[in-house]
Amino acid sequence: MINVVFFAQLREQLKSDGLSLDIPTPCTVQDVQQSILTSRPEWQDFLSNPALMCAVNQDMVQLTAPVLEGNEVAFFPPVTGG
Amino acid sequence: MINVVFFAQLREQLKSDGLSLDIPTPCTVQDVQQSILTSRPEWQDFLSNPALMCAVNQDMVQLTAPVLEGNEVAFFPPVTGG
Amino acid sequence: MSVSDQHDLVSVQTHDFDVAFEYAQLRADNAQDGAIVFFSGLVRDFNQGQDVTGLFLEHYPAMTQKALTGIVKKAKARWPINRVRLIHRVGQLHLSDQIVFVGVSSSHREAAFDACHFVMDYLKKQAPFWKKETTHKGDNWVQTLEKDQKALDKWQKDD
Amino acid sequence: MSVSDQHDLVSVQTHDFDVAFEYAQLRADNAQDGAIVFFSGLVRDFNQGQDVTGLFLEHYPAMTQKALTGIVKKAKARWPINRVRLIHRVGQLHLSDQIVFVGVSSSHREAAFDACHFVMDYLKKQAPFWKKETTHKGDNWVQTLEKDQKALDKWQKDD
Repeated sequence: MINVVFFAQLREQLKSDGLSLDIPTPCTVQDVQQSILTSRPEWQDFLSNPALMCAVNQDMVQLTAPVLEGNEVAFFPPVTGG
Repeated sequence: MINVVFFAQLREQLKSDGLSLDIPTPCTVQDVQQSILTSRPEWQDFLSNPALMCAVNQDMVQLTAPVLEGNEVAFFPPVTGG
Repeated sequence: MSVSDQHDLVSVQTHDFDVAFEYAQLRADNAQDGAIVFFSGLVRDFNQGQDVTGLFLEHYPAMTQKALTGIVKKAKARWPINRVRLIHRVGQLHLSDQIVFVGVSSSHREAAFDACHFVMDYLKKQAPFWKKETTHKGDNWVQTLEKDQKALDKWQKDD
Repeated sequence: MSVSDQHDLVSVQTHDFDVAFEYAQLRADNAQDGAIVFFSGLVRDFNQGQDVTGLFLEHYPAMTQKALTGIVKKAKARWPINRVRLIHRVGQLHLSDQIVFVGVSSSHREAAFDACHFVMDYLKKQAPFWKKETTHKGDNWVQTLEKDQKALDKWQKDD
């Protein structure tokens, strides 16, 4: 199982702050994204937005980054703090 | 008459914080420097130091800058404030 | 965080901060540093074409402290700086409220300026905070700006 | 000085300054500026190879205010900044004492950083102050540093 979390505008668009996903590991962030979209095709427009950023275990990564069993994968819009 | 002032290490080296000078105007800062050295040849080593900065009426200028009657001409070492 | 000095701080908090206190912490018992630079970010009344009345700052709690600490470590590895204090507020903020503070002490003026500027530029692009503005026409999420990416790029040219 | 804002200040003074007060002046009734950057310069214990115990700051009284005001005007002409507060102390100072303060407010983070840095770099090379350090081996005038000229040169490249 891996834990998936969403933030900010994406969280509002999906009306979800996250979910648990049963997916064979190791995989990639992109695999996680595709697996979610298979069960939630209505999220396509929001979760496939190429501007989205992602993190694995609280480190920002690219879509090709590896995901291991038990990891937390986060998807969120470009950050706007400061 | 023009008013000449010295500051910081130069003031200490010359043991003078300034003097009044009767010199035909308009002239240049360099003319002022040379006129002073004519009457005070012992200041040569200090007042001819090419690192010195100069100001006319409180604006930093080059040695070639014009000096008019009544102006204040200042000579001082490179500044070290801040 | 792993820091060289007890006067360092990285804090994500809902409550306000006191710039005078932060400055005192950078300065206390510190005769070696001749330069202190700080940045303070405030909620302003106009942003991206709207009259702003307030701001909600969302963050990714498990990640924010880690991201900010990483940025401070990068700055410390790159410049001869001594103390760094970094505070970012989250939650509901109002007009003119303080949002973020970055304070850096160093024996070198240039290092203090560059490191403080670097921390802000990296924070803007790499720390998981999101601003939702309140305006008279409703709420809207602040969009990222291309100039913030450019601000970051300038530090990479030097690498 | 001819300034756009009553909150601006250029001061040459023997007495100390209060950073919290200066910060408050930059911030008061100012919902338009989202960024405040300040620099504070302090007497440090080590400079140019000597243990420093104190500092005497000489200046050219008729010129200092004029020179500092000119530097602030240059910065205001070059960047979209709003308030500027610049204070430089003169006379006898001791270890860790505050020497100089430059505070800049702007709606733009980059402008606030650059303008504050610019004012310090220009002040270091163009304002008539001279430091005489007190050390256990006697007094000595601080010598100018080549790096300060280089710091100035970087602003001219952009012109």
